[in-house]
Amino acid sequence: MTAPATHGAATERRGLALPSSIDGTLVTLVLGAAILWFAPAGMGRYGTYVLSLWLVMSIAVMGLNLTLGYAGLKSLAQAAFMGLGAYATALLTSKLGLNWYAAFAISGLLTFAVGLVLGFPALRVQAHYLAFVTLAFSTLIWLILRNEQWLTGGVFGLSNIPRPSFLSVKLDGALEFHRFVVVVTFILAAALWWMIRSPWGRAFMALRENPVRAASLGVDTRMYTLLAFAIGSAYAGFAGALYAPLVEFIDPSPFSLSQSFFLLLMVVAGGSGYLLGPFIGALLGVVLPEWLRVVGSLYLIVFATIVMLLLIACPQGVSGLIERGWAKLTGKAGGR
Amino acid sequence: MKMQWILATALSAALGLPALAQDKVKLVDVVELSGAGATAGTNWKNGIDLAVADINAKGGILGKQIEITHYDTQTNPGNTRAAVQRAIDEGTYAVLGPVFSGPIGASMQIAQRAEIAQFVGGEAANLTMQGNKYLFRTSLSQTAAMPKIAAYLKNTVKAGSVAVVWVNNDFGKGGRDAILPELEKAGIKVAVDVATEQGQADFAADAIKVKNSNADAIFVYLNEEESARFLRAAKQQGVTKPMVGETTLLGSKVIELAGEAANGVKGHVGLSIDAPIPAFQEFGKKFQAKYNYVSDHNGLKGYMAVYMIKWATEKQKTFDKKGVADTLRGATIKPSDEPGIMIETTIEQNGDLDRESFLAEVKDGKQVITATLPKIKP
Amino acid sequence: MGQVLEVSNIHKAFGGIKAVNGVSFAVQEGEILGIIGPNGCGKSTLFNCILGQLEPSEGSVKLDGRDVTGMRPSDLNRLGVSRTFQLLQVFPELSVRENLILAGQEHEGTMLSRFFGRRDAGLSEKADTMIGFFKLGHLVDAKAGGLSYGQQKLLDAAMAFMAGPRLVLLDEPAGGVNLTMLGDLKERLRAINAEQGATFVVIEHNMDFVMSLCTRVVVLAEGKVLAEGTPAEVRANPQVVEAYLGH
Amino acid sequence: MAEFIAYLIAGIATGAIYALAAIGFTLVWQTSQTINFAQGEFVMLPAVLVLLAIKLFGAPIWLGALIGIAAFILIFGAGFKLAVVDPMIKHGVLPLAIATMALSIIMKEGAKDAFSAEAQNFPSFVPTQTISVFGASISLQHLAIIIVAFAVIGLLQWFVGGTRLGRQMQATAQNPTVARILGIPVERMVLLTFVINAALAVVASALISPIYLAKFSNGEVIGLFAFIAAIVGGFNQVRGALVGGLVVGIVDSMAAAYISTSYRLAVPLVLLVVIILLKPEGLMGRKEERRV
Repeated sequence: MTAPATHGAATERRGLALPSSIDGTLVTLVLGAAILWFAPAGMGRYGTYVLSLWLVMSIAVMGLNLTLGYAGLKSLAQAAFMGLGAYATALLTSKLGLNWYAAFAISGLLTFAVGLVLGFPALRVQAHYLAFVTLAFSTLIWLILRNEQWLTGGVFGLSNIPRPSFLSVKLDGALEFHRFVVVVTFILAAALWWMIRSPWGRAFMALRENPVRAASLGVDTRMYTLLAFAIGSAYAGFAGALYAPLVEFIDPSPFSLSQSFFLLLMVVAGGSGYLLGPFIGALLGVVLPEWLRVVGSLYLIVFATIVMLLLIACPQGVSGLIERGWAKLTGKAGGR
Repeated sequence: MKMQWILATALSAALGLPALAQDKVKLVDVVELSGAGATAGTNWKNGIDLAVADINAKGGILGKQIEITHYDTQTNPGNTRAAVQRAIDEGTYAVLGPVFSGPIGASMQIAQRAEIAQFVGGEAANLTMQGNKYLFRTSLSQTAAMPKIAAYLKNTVKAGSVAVVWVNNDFGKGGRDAILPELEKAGIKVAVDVATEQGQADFAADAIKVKNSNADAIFVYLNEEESARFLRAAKQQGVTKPMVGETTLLGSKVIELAGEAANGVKGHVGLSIDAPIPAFQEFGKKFQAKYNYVSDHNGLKGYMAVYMIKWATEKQKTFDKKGVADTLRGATIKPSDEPGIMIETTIEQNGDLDRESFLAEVKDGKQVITATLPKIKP
Repeated sequence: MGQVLEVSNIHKAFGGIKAVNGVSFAVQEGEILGIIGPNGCGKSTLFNCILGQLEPSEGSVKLDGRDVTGMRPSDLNRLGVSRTFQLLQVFPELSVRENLILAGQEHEGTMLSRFFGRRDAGLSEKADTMIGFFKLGHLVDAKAGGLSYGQQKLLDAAMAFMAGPRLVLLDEPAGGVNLTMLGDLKERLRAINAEQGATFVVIEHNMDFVMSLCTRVVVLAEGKVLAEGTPAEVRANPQVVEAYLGH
Repeated sequence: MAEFIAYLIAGIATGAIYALAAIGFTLVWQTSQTINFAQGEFVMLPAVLVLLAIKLFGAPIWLGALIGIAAFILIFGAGFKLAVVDPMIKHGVLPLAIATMALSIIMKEGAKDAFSAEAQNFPSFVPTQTISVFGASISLQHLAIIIVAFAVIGLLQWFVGGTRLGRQMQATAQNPTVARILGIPVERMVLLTFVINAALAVVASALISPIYLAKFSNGEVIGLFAFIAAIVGGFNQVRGALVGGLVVGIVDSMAAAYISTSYRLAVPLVLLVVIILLKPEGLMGRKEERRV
């Protein structure tokens, strides 16, 4: 499908020195956005909601993919960052009456800044200390969301979160808002696509493969690591800013530590280090329960088992599997 | 539209379900089957299944068999909201569930907008204060129960000060917020206010804190296993003051888990399979036989919810969705009219319930009803 | 001829073991200095102390007279100090050209220009030239991980030169390379030394390689400098012969 | 003062539980440089398996215990190492750490679906009486946990430092490559570590479950606190688990006593962050040099 383009074809075409050269990933993004624009026809409000939720989760997973898949850092606070974004947006739009677009930007900036503050001391020590610090952070945020009832509504949550409008078009309906989500997701994915193809992306990949060597070539590993983590966190903030108006209600439960674990599993399932991996990962995480209605709550076991098997057989996730399949089909020496 | 039809047919064919929608009435239960609410949700679901089996065996509602579907919310408010939407999209006759108050708060506007009755297991006070005409409780609300507790503490236990131990989730926080003003009204001092975590394993420090407060009594408002852990820890720390609770603390699960430490616990019970009403006890036996464990009050709530729908439908003699809510508001259902309701229940205009309740005590590992409290508005 | 690098009295201990015990030497502009010594004499630790990978317990490192002791490797690199590692260190998932662009991209522009600017940072041509220089022209678009060991070694060296460094520290460049490749490598290094006036420090086991390439040699033993001089002088030093060359 | 001692003793008793669970973190870390995110579930599951064996086969308690324990050590000691760690470790430690997250979900949900969503009683091997220490009461169960935690750490220290097998294990943990050159059967040593980890989880489970009850979700809380304990004490030292466990237990107890109870959970977490800022290797840990 698309994965080979991210690594194989795109890499090879770079020699043409066309900065805006179009590659398979971008084509897939454009096509995907077009399909999703029309997809909800005849799906009903619920089906549309699930599609939108999938995209929103994909944004959070995309951010984590940058942190984990490209920079090789374990962040256990992606759901907490998403919570920060969701609560910031909900409070700013419903209590202060701020425009959603401003709230969206503030959510992203806030989570970016918090990411920097959090990452700096942790990454000073050793990469895996980021996991420890984010674990603590994740639980602390959850506690604040739950305890500060005057601000966050505590365990009872916040309701009546308004949906944005575009120009003068109200986006209150499920379909209208879904299309809005499609556009925002596309913009965020395209921005990430650009970044990954820029020298930054090369530095991120160097960081993951061999940080010591990268540093000896002048790559400011601390700066890039911090950036990857902070941008990844900002994507969670953006996802939160969409999540709040999508559900129109938030409480602390979807932003707990176990949700952060779940997001990590989605990254790995989809294929960490592949630009389109997050969409596949979030599809497995969000839509799988719908497909597995028959087995009821067993879906969690099914999902976790899929991730385990993938990790054993193909650590590059579903994207890696597709890449291998593609290589087989085209007869190229594929796989790693 | 046609597309949907084909999909639905294909889906039901694939699942091996008979697609004879005409002589069936569709009910969707949206409930916590995984996540933090799994215990309560599973009881609720089993209670519903039991009721549906009973009703279908006796010919259904107005001759139609009930087709029940359960959707797992994962105890996630967002999912709950979506699942309620889905149930309505799929044409459910009424919405059953959920049980936890947070998810109820998140999803109730959806059913309200669609003018479909929603039967919930939540007890939080604020649910019925929002003017939602389509929301119905299946048990007493905390606002109804807490004055009874306060009166009990004042008149029977004769406590001048009380330690309040609560679990910091929507259930516990709601209960705590409801009891504090009642205690104040009754002139009872709060000696210490102890918040605990859902899923907390260790209660030693909390028990010491309660002991050191020298309160005359301890009001315990926790979920099942946390109740049991607290009772054990309190016993171990030598807490001797009376433990007073609401329904959960006197439930069979807590008694089973806490063992000896549960003896002497007293309080108010809304619904209980141990209540001195034959229908409750019979339900308890049926439930035990089918699911091989003892039902808690959530099982009873789920069971009665289905019978509330049945009663309303038979009363209005038609499957009018909006009519269910209209018929139920202000109605009083008597067991003589509908045995499945088990106990005379009045449904108030805001969806609250009024019925008899009980004072109970745990003696020798058994819940013993010591008094029956009349309805608030008899 | 100025002094590029001055290393004074470097000490480094791991737990109780003194790996480097007071080493001093200087590197003159344009020279190729060899550092030799038996296994475990502290050569690699010394390198890592000079290059900021390890913090020395004592002593200082000066680059062009400026104190750079304990400076981070990336900053040092941007001041013009480049290195290779004892074990192979290329980026296997990137193509040969990408490896070289990476080696150069952080030396030009700003973080912003690296984000918004050209995706090859304008380095494609320079990378291709470097690839040609190291005779890897036919492998430009191949993934580095797929190259033979010797080819990767050449790429590794090419990356060290990509940004036009003042000083290059090579950690066992000849290790595991076959004879033909070895000749290539030596020839390339000499050429760069001659054409660009780059200065080298080489740690090496392979005596022939060091003696034929270097203009000056420092001999380490047990964490200390044992001898220093031209290849001929070192070869004639009885202490060195006993400690190292003798067996 | 009496009040303080009561909290202190309660904290030590709880801390010993965390210590017992945290040992596994340090063992797995030393042999595979991996955080085992399923450690809490490792402690939760043996008790559930024992109860399940009793329920399924109608076996008496001793037989149930035997079946449950044997099954657990086999599957989650040896099996975990062979089926999860071995195939994955060649891809690096990151996939392995994430695999343990998936494993924790499988264990948790599996226990729920195969056994019960509700908490169950677990028989105690220790009498449930309470004794009085300095005016504070402590149960024999807690006392047993404290003794076992100290004994296990002591035994492990002796085993690692005083026996041939233990020294081989230690050498493997420090540098597998060198150990292999020295002729140590590295694979078998790593396997041994994992079996010891599983056996310790069984001991912890048997001691903890009578107090905390057997429930599928117990691993979340135990795992979190054990994890904090391991970081605070020092990940690369077995005795770090003991110190970390006790410190976290006492701090938690004091937090419940003297700080807002709704922020009680925050206190150990803040401690964790402070430790990372001031002494990243942990209270008892060895400093790990950056190596090239």
